[in-house]
Amino acid sequence: MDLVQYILYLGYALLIIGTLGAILGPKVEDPLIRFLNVEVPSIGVALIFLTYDEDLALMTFIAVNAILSLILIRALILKEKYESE
Amino acid sequence: MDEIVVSILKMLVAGAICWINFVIIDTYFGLPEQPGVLGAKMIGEKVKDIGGNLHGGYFMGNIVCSPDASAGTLLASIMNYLMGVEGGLITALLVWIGNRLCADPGYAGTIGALTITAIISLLKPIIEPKYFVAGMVLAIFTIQGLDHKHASLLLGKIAKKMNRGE
Amino acid sequence: MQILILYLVSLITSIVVAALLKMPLIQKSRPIRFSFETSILFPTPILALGIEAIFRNLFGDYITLAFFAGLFGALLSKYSDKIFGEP
Amino acid sequence: MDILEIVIGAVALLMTLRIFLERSRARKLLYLCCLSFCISALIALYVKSPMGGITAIVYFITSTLSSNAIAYTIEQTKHIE
Amino acid sequence: MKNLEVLPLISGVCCILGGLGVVLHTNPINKIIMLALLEIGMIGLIVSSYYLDIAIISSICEPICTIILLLGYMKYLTTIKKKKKFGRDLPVLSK
Repeated sequence: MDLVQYILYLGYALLIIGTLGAILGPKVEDPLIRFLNVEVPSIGVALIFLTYDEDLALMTFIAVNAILSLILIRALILKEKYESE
Repeated sequence: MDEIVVSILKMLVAGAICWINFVIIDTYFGLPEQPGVLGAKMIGEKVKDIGGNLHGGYFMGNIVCSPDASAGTLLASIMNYLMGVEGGLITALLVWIGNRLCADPGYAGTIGALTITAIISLLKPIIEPKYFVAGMVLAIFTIQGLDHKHASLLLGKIAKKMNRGE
Repeated sequence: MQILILYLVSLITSIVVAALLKMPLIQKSRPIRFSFETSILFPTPILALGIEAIFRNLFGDYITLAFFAGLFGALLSKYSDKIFGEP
Repeated sequence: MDILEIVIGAVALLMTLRIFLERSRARKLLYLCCLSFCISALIALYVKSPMGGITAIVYFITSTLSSNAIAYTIEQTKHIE
Repeated sequence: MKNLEVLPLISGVCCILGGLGVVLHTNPINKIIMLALLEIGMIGLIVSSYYLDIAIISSICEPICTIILLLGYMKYLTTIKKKKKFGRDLPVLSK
Protein backbone atom coordinates (compact mmCIF):
# COMPACT_ATOMS: atom_id res chain seq x y z
CA MET A 1 0.00 0.00 0.00
CA ASP A 2 1.31 3.43 -0.84
CA LEU A 3 1.73 6.21 1.72
CA VAL A 4 -0.82 8.47 0.01
CA GLN A 5 -3.54 5.80 -0.09
CA TYR A 6 -2.80 4.92 3.54
CA ILE A 7 -3.38 8.53 4.70
CA LEU A 8 -6.52 8.83 2.53
CA TYR A 9 -8.18 5.72 3.98
CA LEU A 10 -7.21 6.83 7.49
CA GLY A 11 -8.96 10.17 6.91
CA TYR A 12 -12.12 8.44 5.67
CA ALA A 13 -12.13 6.14 8.72
CA LEU A 14 -11.84 9.10 11.08
CA LEU A 15 -14.72 10.89 9.30
CA ILE A 16 -17.03 7.88 9.65
CA ILE A 17 -16.11 7.21 13.30
CA GLY A 18 -16.54 10.86 14.29
CA THR A 19 -19.85 11.39 12.50
CA LEU A 20 -21.46 8.26 13.93
CA GLY A 21 -20.11 9.09 17.38
CA ALA A 22 -21.48 12.63 17.30
CA ILE A 23 -24.99 11.34 16.45
CA LEU A 24 -25.43 8.23 18.59
CA GLY A 25 -22.49 7.99 20.96
CA PRO A 26 -22.78 7.29 24.70
CA LYS A 27 -24.18 10.13 26.88
CA VAL A 28 -24.46 12.53 23.95
CA GLU A 29 -27.33 14.58 25.42
CA ASP A 30 -24.83 16.79 27.28
CA PRO A 31 -23.84 19.49 24.73
CA LEU A 32 -20.20 19.63 25.85
CA ILE A 33 -19.68 15.92 25.12
CA ARG A 34 -21.29 16.28 21.70
CA PHE A 35 -19.01 19.24 20.97
CA LEU A 36 -15.94 17.21 21.92
CA ASN A 37 -17.06 14.42 19.59
CA VAL A 38 -17.25 16.87 16.70
CA GLU A 39 -13.46 17.50 17.02
CA VAL A 40 -12.75 14.05 15.55
CA PRO A 41 -14.12 14.61 11.98
CA SER A 42 -12.26 17.93 11.71
CA ILE A 43 -8.96 16.07 12.01
CA GLY A 44 -10.20 13.63 9.37
CA VAL A 45 -10.81 16.57 7.03
CA ALA A 46 -7.28 17.82 7.77
CA LEU A 47 -5.84 14.44 6.74
CA ILE A 48 -7.79 14.53 3.45
CA PHE A 49 -6.41 18.03 2.77
CA LEU A 50 -2.94 16.57 3.36
CA THR A 51 -3.52 13.88 0.75
CA TYR A 52 -4.34 16.28 -2.10
CA ASP A 53 -1.23 18.49 -1.38
CA GLU A 54 -3.27 21.54 -0.33
CA ASP A 55 -0.70 22.85 2.13
CA LEU A 56 -1.99 26.43 2.45
CA ALA A 57 -5.56 25.20 3.04
CA LEU A 58 -4.28 22.80 5.70
CA MET A 59 -2.43 25.55 7.56
CA THR A 60 -5.44 27.88 7.48
CA PHE A 61 -7.79 25.10 8.60
CA ILE A 62 -5.66 24.21 11.64
CA ALA A 63 -5.29 27.85 12.69
CA VAL A 64 -8.99 28.67 12.28
CA ASN A 65 -10.05 25.52 14.15
CA ALA A 66 -8.59 26.85 17.43
CA ILE A 67 -10.54 30.13 17.10
CA LEU A 68 -13.74 28.27 16.17
CA SER A 69 -13.62 26.20 19.36
CA LEU A 70 -13.36 29.43 21.38
CA ILE A 71 -16.58 30.80 19.82
CA LEU A 72 -18.51 27.54 20.20
CA ILE A 73 -17.60 26.98 23.83
CA ARG A 74 -18.48 30.60 24.62
CA ALA A 75 -21.92 29.98 23.10
CA LEU A 76 -22.39 26.87 25.27
CA ILE A 77 -21.61 28.76 28.49
CA LEU A 78 -23.96 31.63 27.54
CA LYS A 79 -26.77 29.16 26.80
CA GLU A 80 -26.43 27.52 30.20
CA LYS A 81 -26.36 30.92 31.89
CA TYR A 82 -29.53 32.16 30.15
CA GLU A 83 -31.43 28.92 30.85
CA SER A 84 -30.79 29.24 34.57
CA GLU A 85 -32.39 32.69 34.77
CA MET B 1 23.55 -11.70 12.53
CA ASP B 2 26.64 -10.52 14.37
CA GLU B 3 25.98 -6.84 13.68
CA ILE B 4 22.57 -6.97 15.37
CA VAL B 5 24.05 -8.30 18.63
CA VAL B 6 26.77 -5.63 18.59
CA SER B 7 24.27 -2.82 18.00
CA ILE B 8 21.96 -4.06 20.76
CA LEU B 9 24.93 -4.15 23.16
CA LYS B 10 25.90 -0.58 22.19
CA MET B 11 22.30 0.54 22.74
CA LEU B 12 22.15 -0.99 26.23
CA VAL B 13 25.45 0.64 27.27
CA ALA B 14 24.29 4.02 25.98
CA GLY B 15 21.00 3.61 27.84
CA ALA B 16 22.83 2.93 31.10
CA ILE B 17 24.97 6.06 30.63
CA CYS B 18 21.89 8.21 29.93
CA TRP B 19 20.00 6.78 32.95
CA ILE B 20 22.85 7.57 35.36
CA ASN B 21 23.27 11.06 33.87
CA PHE B 22 19.71 12.29 34.10
CA VAL B 23 18.80 10.67 37.42
CA ILE B 24 21.84 12.15 39.18
CA ILE B 25 21.36 15.66 37.73
CA ASP B 26 17.62 15.72 38.41
CA THR B 27 18.07 14.53 41.97
CA TYR B 28 20.87 17.01 42.66
CA PHE B 29 18.79 19.98 41.51
CA GLY B 30 15.97 19.11 43.86
CA LEU B 31 13.17 17.54 41.84
CA PRO B 32 12.11 15.02 44.56
CA GLU B 33 12.21 17.69 47.25
CA GLN B 34 9.11 19.75 46.45
CA PRO B 35 6.52 19.90 43.65
CA GLY B 36 7.33 22.85 41.43
CA VAL B 37 3.84 23.35 39.96
CA LEU B 38 0.38 22.34 41.17
CA GLY B 39 -0.02 19.40 38.78
CA ALA B 40 3.06 17.58 40.08
CA LYS B 41 1.59 17.50 43.59
CA MET B 42 -1.50 15.67 42.30
CA ILE B 43 0.56 13.06 40.42
CA GLY B 44 2.73 12.46 43.50
CA GLU B 45 -0.31 11.83 45.67
CA LYS B 46 -1.84 9.47 43.08
CA VAL B 47 1.42 7.48 42.93
CA LYS B 48 1.44 7.29 46.73
CA ASP B 49 -2.10 5.88 46.68
CA ILE B 50 -1.02 2.75 44.79
CA GLY B 51 1.72 1.98 47.31
CA GLY B 52 4.69 3.99 46.05
CA ASN B 53 6.92 6.60 47.61
CA LEU B 54 5.82 10.27 47.81
CA HIS B 55 9.15 11.80 46.80
CA GLY B 56 9.55 9.42 43.88
CA GLY B 57 6.06 10.49 42.83
CA TYR B 58 7.10 14.14 42.93
CA PHE B 59 10.08 13.24 40.69
CA MET B 60 7.81 11.60 38.09
CA GLY B 61 5.30 14.45 38.23
CA ASN B 62 7.99 17.07 37.70
CA ILE B 63 9.24 15.20 34.61
CA VAL B 64 5.71 15.25 33.16
CA CYS B 65 4.99 18.90 33.93
CA SER B 66 8.14 20.60 32.65
CA PRO B 67 11.10 19.66 30.40
CA ASP B 68 13.89 18.73 32.80
CA ALA B 69 17.21 16.93 32.43
CA SER B 70 15.51 13.95 30.76
CA ALA B 71 14.25 16.18 27.93
CA GLY B 72 17.64 17.89 27.76
CA THR B 73 19.40 14.53 27.38
CA LEU B 74 17.11 13.29 24.59
CA LEU B 75 17.05 16.53 22.57
CA ALA B 76 20.80 17.15 22.90
CA SER B 77 21.58 13.64 21.65
CA ILE B 78 19.18 14.20 18.72
CA MET B 79 20.89 17.45 17.77
CA ASN B 80 24.33 15.89 18.19
CA TYR B 81 23.28 13.15 15.78
CA LEU B 82 22.07 15.71 13.22
CA MET B 83 24.40 18.72 13.52
CA GLY B 84 27.47 18.02 15.63
CA VAL B 85 28.59 19.79 18.80
CA GLU B 86 26.85 23.10 17.93
CA GLY B 87 23.48 21.38 18.20
CA GLY B 88 23.98 20.94 21.93
CA LEU B 89 24.25 24.72 22.42
CA ILE B 90 21.05 25.38 20.43
CA THR B 91 19.29 22.72 22.51
CA ALA B 92 20.37 24.41 25.74
CA LEU B 93 18.88 27.74 24.56
CA LEU B 94 15.53 26.26 23.45
CA VAL B 95 15.15 24.07 26.55
CA TRP B 96 15.74 27.13 28.77
CA ILE B 97 12.95 29.01 26.96
CA GLY B 98 10.62 26.02 27.36
CA ASN B 99 11.46 25.73 31.05
CA ARG B 100 10.65 29.37 31.64
CA LEU B 101 7.28 28.99 29.84
CA CYS B 102 6.39 26.18 32.29
CA ALA B 103 7.32 28.27 35.40
CA ASP B 104 10.49 26.40 36.35
CA PRO B 105 13.94 27.89 37.14
CA GLY B 106 15.64 25.92 34.39
CA TYR B 107 18.88 24.76 35.97
CA ALA B 108 18.37 21.04 35.39
CA GLY B 109 17.52 21.17 31.67
CA THR B 110 20.45 23.26 30.46
CA ILE B 111 23.09 21.54 32.59
CA GLY B 112 21.81 18.11 31.53
CA ALA B 113 22.06 19.11 27.86
CA LEU B 114 25.60 20.41 28.27
CA THR B 115 26.87 17.33 30.15
CA ILE B 116 25.46 14.86 27.63
CA THR B 117 27.09 16.91 24.86
CA ALA B 118 30.46 16.54 26.60
CA ILE B 119 29.96 12.79 27.12
CA ILE B 120 28.96 12.19 23.49
CA SER B 121 31.91 14.16 22.12
CA LEU B 122 34.24 12.10 24.32
CA LEU B 123 32.75 8.73 23.34
CA LYS B 124 32.19 9.45 19.64
CA PRO B 125 34.83 7.01 18.22
CA ILE B 126 33.31 4.04 20.10
CA ILE B 127 29.52 4.63 20.27
CA GLU B 128 27.85 6.74 17.58
CA PRO B 129 25.27 9.38 18.71
CA LYS B 130 22.50 7.38 17.01
CA TYR B 131 22.60 4.80 19.78
CA PHE B 132 22.15 7.42 22.50
CA VAL B 133 18.72 8.37 21.09
CA ALA B 134 17.39 4.82 21.37
CA GLY B 135 19.10 4.35 24.71
CA MET B 136 17.39 7.40 26.18
CA VAL B 137 13.99 6.05 25.08
CA LEU B 138 14.71 2.77 26.86
CA ALA B 139 15.86 4.67 29.96
CA ILE B 140 12.67 6.75 30.17
CA PHE B 141 10.62 3.59 29.54
CA THR B 142 11.97 1.95 32.69
CA ILE B 143 10.84 4.91 34.81
CA GLN B 144 7.56 6.15 33.32
CA GLY B 145 6.19 3.16 31.50
CA LEU B 146 7.03 -0.17 33.09
CA ASP B 147 5.94 -0.27 36.74
CA HIS B 148 5.13 2.87 38.66
CA LYS B 149 5.26 1.41 42.17
CA HIS B 150 8.73 -0.12 42.14
CA ALA B 151 10.20 2.76 40.10
CA SER B 152 9.01 5.31 42.67
CA LEU B 153 10.39 3.19 45.51
CA LEU B 154 13.81 3.08 43.79
CA LEU B 155 13.79 6.84 43.12
CA GLY B 156 12.85 7.57 46.72
CA LYS B 157 15.75 5.45 47.97
CA ILE B 158 18.20 7.33 45.70
CA ALA B 159 16.78 10.68 46.86
CA LYS B 160 17.19 9.73 50.51
CA LYS B 161 20.80 8.71 49.91
CA MET B 162 21.64 12.07 48.26
CA ASN B 163 20.00 14.14 51.07
CA ARG B 164 17.16 15.47 48.91
CA GLY B 165 13.82 14.75 50.48
CA GLU B 166 12.87 13.39 53.93
CA MET C 1 40.41 28.09 14.61
CA GLN C 2 38.27 30.95 13.31
CA ILE C 3 35.14 29.32 14.73
CA LEU C 4 36.71 29.29 18.20
CA ILE C 5 37.49 33.03 17.94
CA LEU C 6 33.85 33.75 17.02
CA TYR C 7 32.51 31.87 20.04
CA LEU C 8 35.08 33.59 22.30
CA VAL C 9 34.01 37.04 21.05
CA SER C 10 30.34 36.38 21.82
CA LEU C 11 31.19 34.97 25.28
CA ILE C 12 33.32 37.96 26.32
CA THR C 13 30.80 40.46 24.91
CA SER C 14 27.91 38.91 26.82
CA ILE C 15 29.81 38.93 30.13
CA VAL C 16 30.94 42.57 29.69
CA VAL C 17 27.45 43.80 28.75
CA ALA C 18 25.89 41.90 31.65
CA ALA C 19 28.40 43.50 34.02
CA LEU C 20 27.54 46.95 32.60
CA LEU C 21 23.81 46.27 33.24
CA LYS C 22 24.59 45.76 36.98
CA MET C 23 23.53 42.12 37.23
CA PRO C 24 24.78 40.21 40.31
CA LEU C 25 27.67 37.78 39.96
CA ILE C 26 25.80 34.91 41.66
CA GLN C 27 22.22 34.48 42.82
CA LYS C 28 21.27 36.23 46.08
CA SER C 29 18.48 34.02 47.53
CA ARG C 30 20.08 31.12 49.24
CA PRO C 31 18.83 27.68 48.24
CA ILE C 32 20.33 28.38 44.86
CA ARG C 33 18.49 25.65 42.98
CA PHE C 34 15.02 27.13 43.54
CA SER C 35 15.70 30.84 42.84
CA PHE C 36 14.31 32.52 39.73
CA GLU C 37 16.93 35.30 39.56
CA THR C 38 19.34 35.53 36.64
CA SER C 39 23.01 36.30 37.19
CA ILE C 40 26.21 36.69 35.17
CA LEU C 41 27.37 33.12 35.66
CA PHE C 42 24.32 30.97 35.04
CA PRO C 43 22.11 31.76 32.09
CA THR C 44 23.99 34.53 30.29
CA PRO C 45 26.92 32.65 28.62
CA ILE C 46 24.70 29.71 27.61
CA LEU C 47 22.15 32.00 25.92
CA ALA C 48 24.91 33.91 24.10
CA LEU C 49 26.52 30.70 22.80
CA GLY C 50 23.16 29.34 21.62
CA ILE C 51 22.24 32.52 19.74
CA GLU C 52 25.71 32.59 18.16
CA ALA C 53 25.29 28.97 16.99
CA ILE C 54 21.95 29.81 15.36
CA PHE C 55 23.39 32.93 13.65
CA ARG C 56 26.46 31.08 12.36
CA ASN C 57 24.38 28.32 10.83
CA LEU C 58 21.92 30.73 9.22
CA PHE C 59 24.04 33.62 7.92
CA GLY C 60 27.73 32.71 7.95
CA ASP C 61 31.00 33.55 9.70
CA TYR C 62 30.98 37.28 10.46
CA ILE C 63 32.54 38.86 13.53
CA THR C 64 29.84 41.56 13.75
CA LEU C 65 27.15 38.92 14.16
CA ALA C 66 29.10 37.41 17.06
CA PHE C 67 29.08 40.82 18.79
CA PHE C 68 25.32 41.19 18.30
CA ALA C 69 24.74 37.63 19.57
CA GLY C 70 26.46 38.49 22.85
CA LEU C 71 24.42 41.70 23.13
CA PHE C 72 21.10 39.90 22.55
CA GLY C 73 22.01 37.18 25.03
CA ALA C 74 22.73 39.68 27.79
CA LEU C 75 19.53 41.64 27.11
CA LEU C 76 17.41 38.45 27.09
CA SER C 77 18.93 37.35 30.38
CA LYS C 78 18.40 40.76 32.00
CA TYR C 79 14.73 41.23 31.05
CA SER C 80 13.64 37.58 31.23
CA ASP C 81 11.17 38.05 34.08
CA LYS C 82 9.42 40.81 32.13
CA ILE C 83 9.09 38.61 29.03
CA PHE C 84 8.00 35.31 30.61
CA GLY C 85 6.17 36.72 33.61
CA GLU C 86 6.97 36.70 37.30
CA PRO C 87 6.16 33.30 38.91
CA MET D 1 14.18 -0.75 8.51
CA ASP D 2 16.80 -0.27 11.16
CA ILE D 3 16.97 -2.23 14.42
CA LEU D 4 16.82 1.02 16.46
CA GLU D 5 13.57 2.15 14.82
CA ILE D 6 11.99 -1.25 15.48
CA VAL D 7 12.85 -1.08 19.19
CA ILE D 8 11.49 2.49 19.56
CA GLY D 9 8.37 1.52 17.58
CA ALA D 10 7.68 -1.44 19.85
CA VAL D 11 7.88 0.81 22.93
CA ALA D 12 5.54 3.36 21.31
CA LEU D 13 2.98 0.67 20.38
CA LEU D 14 2.96 -0.69 23.95
CA MET D 15 2.47 2.82 25.35
CA THR D 16 -0.48 3.50 23.01
CA LEU D 17 -2.27 0.34 24.13
CA ARG D 18 -1.65 1.12 27.81
CA ILE D 19 -3.07 4.65 27.44
CA PHE D 20 -6.23 3.21 25.88
CA LEU D 21 -6.76 0.58 28.59
CA GLU D 22 -5.73 2.48 31.77
CA ARG D 23 -8.52 3.52 34.17
CA SER D 24 -6.88 6.19 36.36
CA ARG D 25 -6.69 9.71 34.94
CA ALA D 26 -3.37 10.73 36.50
CA ARG D 27 -1.47 7.67 35.34
CA LYS D 28 -2.57 8.24 31.73
CA LEU D 29 -0.44 11.40 31.77
CA LEU D 30 2.72 9.43 32.66
CA TYR D 31 2.20 7.08 29.71
CA LEU D 32 1.46 10.07 27.44
CA CYS D 33 4.81 11.62 28.40
CA CYS D 34 6.64 8.41 27.48
CA LEU D 35 4.81 8.24 24.12
CA SER D 36 5.83 11.82 23.40
CA PHE D 37 9.51 10.90 23.95
CA CYS D 38 9.16 8.01 21.47
CA ILE D 39 7.51 10.12 18.73
CA SER D 40 10.13 12.85 19.13
CA ALA D 41 12.93 10.31 18.64
CA LEU D 42 11.17 8.77 15.62
CA ILE D 43 10.80 12.18 13.93
CA ALA D 44 14.52 12.82 14.25
CA LEU D 45 15.42 9.37 12.91
CA TYR D 46 12.98 9.72 9.97
CA VAL D 47 13.95 13.22 8.76
CA LYS D 48 17.73 13.31 8.57
CA SER D 49 18.32 17.09 8.43
CA PRO D 50 18.70 19.93 11.00
CA MET D 51 15.15 21.17 10.33
CA GLY D 52 13.87 17.81 11.60
CA GLY D 53 15.73 18.39 14.84
CA ILE D 54 14.10 21.82 15.27
CA THR D 55 10.70 20.22 14.60
CA ALA D 56 11.36 17.55 17.25
CA ILE D 57 12.36 20.16 19.86
CA VAL D 58 9.32 22.39 19.22
CA TYR D 59 6.97 19.39 19.27
CA PHE D 60 8.32 18.07 22.56
CA ILE D 61 8.19 21.42 24.39
CA THR D 62 4.60 22.21 23.30
CA SER D 63 3.47 18.70 24.22
CA THR D 64 4.87 19.22 27.71
CA LEU D 65 3.02 22.55 27.97
CA SER D 66 -0.26 20.83 27.06
CA SER D 67 0.10 18.07 29.66
CA ASN D 68 1.00 20.68 32.28
CA ALA D 69 -2.35 22.40 31.66
CA ILE D 70 -4.26 19.09 31.89
CA ALA D 71 -2.65 18.18 35.24
CA TYR D 72 -3.42 21.66 36.64
CA THR D 73 -7.09 21.30 35.64
CA ILE D 74 -7.42 17.87 37.28
CA GLU D 75 -6.12 19.35 40.54
CA GLN D 76 -8.52 22.34 40.30
CA THR D 77 -11.69 20.40 39.50
CA LYS D 78 -11.11 17.83 42.28
CA HIS D 79 -12.73 20.18 44.83
CA ILE D 80 -15.75 20.99 42.68
CA GLU D 81 -16.82 17.44 41.83
CA MET E 1 2.12 -2.59 3.59
CA LYS E 2 5.55 -3.74 2.50
CA ASN E 3 7.29 -0.41 1.95
CA LEU E 4 5.98 1.63 4.88
CA GLU E 5 8.33 3.03 7.52
CA VAL E 6 7.86 2.83 11.30
CA LEU E 7 6.61 6.42 11.85
CA PRO E 8 3.46 6.21 9.59
CA LEU E 9 2.46 2.88 11.16
CA ILE E 10 2.69 4.21 14.73
CA SER E 11 0.86 7.42 13.75
CA GLY E 12 -1.95 5.44 12.13
CA VAL E 13 -2.44 3.31 15.23
CA CYS E 14 -2.50 6.52 17.35
CA CYS E 15 -5.16 8.04 15.05
CA ILE E 16 -7.50 5.02 15.11
CA LEU E 17 -7.21 4.39 18.86
CA GLY E 18 -7.55 8.10 19.64
CA GLY E 19 -10.69 8.44 17.53
CA LEU E 20 -12.30 5.44 19.18
CA GLY E 21 -11.25 6.67 22.62
CA VAL E 22 -12.75 10.16 22.17
CA VAL E 23 -16.12 8.63 21.27
CA LEU E 24 -16.19 5.86 23.89
CA HIS E 25 -15.09 7.69 27.06
CA THR E 26 -17.67 9.78 28.93
CA ASN E 27 -15.67 11.98 31.33
CA PRO E 28 -14.61 15.23 29.56
CA ILE E 29 -11.03 15.19 30.90
CA ASN E 30 -10.55 11.65 29.57
CA LYS E 31 -11.87 12.86 26.22
CA ILE E 32 -9.36 15.74 26.18
CA ILE E 33 -6.44 13.37 26.92
CA MET E 34 -7.57 11.16 24.03
CA LEU E 35 -7.79 14.28 21.84
CA ALA E 36 -4.11 14.96 22.62
CA LEU E 37 -3.36 11.39 21.42
CA LEU E 38 -5.24 12.11 18.17
CA GLU E 39 -3.23 15.31 17.61
CA ILE E 40 -0.01 13.32 18.11
CA GLY E 41 -1.06 11.00 15.31
CA MET E 42 -1.88 13.90 12.99
CA ILE E 43 1.50 15.58 13.56
CA GLY E 44 3.28 12.29 12.85
CA LEU E 45 1.43 11.86 9.55
CA ILE E 46 2.22 15.44 8.51
CA VAL E 47 5.92 14.92 9.26
CA SER E 48 6.00 11.62 7.38
CA SER E 49 5.06 13.44 4.16
CA TYR E 50 7.82 16.06 4.75
CA TYR E 51 5.72 19.19 5.41
CA LEU E 52 7.95 20.38 8.27
CA ASP E 53 6.77 24.01 8.46
CA ILE E 54 3.13 22.97 8.79
CA ALA E 55 4.16 20.50 11.49
CA ILE E 56 5.73 23.35 13.50
CA ILE E 57 2.61 25.55 13.09
CA SER E 58 0.34 22.66 14.04
CA SER E 59 2.32 21.74 17.13
CA ILE E 60 2.23 25.38 18.28
CA CYS E 61 -1.56 25.60 17.79
CA GLU E 62 -2.24 22.36 19.69
CA PRO E 63 -1.75 23.57 23.32
CA ILE E 64 -3.73 26.74 22.56
CA CYS E 65 -6.74 24.60 21.57
CA THR E 66 -6.28 22.38 24.64
CA ILE E 67 -6.08 25.35 27.04
CA ILE E 68 -9.23 26.91 25.51
CA LEU E 69 -11.13 23.63 25.95
CA LEU E 70 -9.94 23.20 29.55
CA LEU E 71 -10.85 26.76 30.60
CA GLY E 72 -14.26 26.36 28.97
CA TYR E 73 -14.81 23.06 30.79
CA MET E 74 -14.00 24.61 34.18
CA LYS E 75 -16.37 27.52 33.64
CA TYR E 76 -19.11 25.17 32.34
CA LEU E 77 -18.75 22.97 35.42
CA THR E 78 -19.05 25.87 37.85
CA THR E 79 -22.11 27.18 35.97
CA ILE E 80 -23.85 23.79 36.19
CA LYS E 81 -23.08 23.36 39.90
CA LYS E 82 -24.39 26.87 40.68
CA LYS E 83 -27.55 26.21 38.70
CA LYS E 84 -28.21 22.94 40.52
CA LYS E 85 -27.76 24.49 43.95
CA PHE E 86 -29.90 27.47 42.96
CA GLY E 87 -32.55 25.21 41.45
CA ARG E 88 -32.96 23.35 44.71
CA ASP E 89 -33.90 26.58 46.47
CA LEU E 90 -36.05 27.92 43.65
CA PRO E 91 -39.32 25.95 44.23
CA VAL E 92 -39.36 27.10 47.85
CA LEU E 93 -39.19 30.70 46.74
CA SER E 94 -41.74 30.26 43.98
CA LYS E 95 -44.31 28.80 46.34
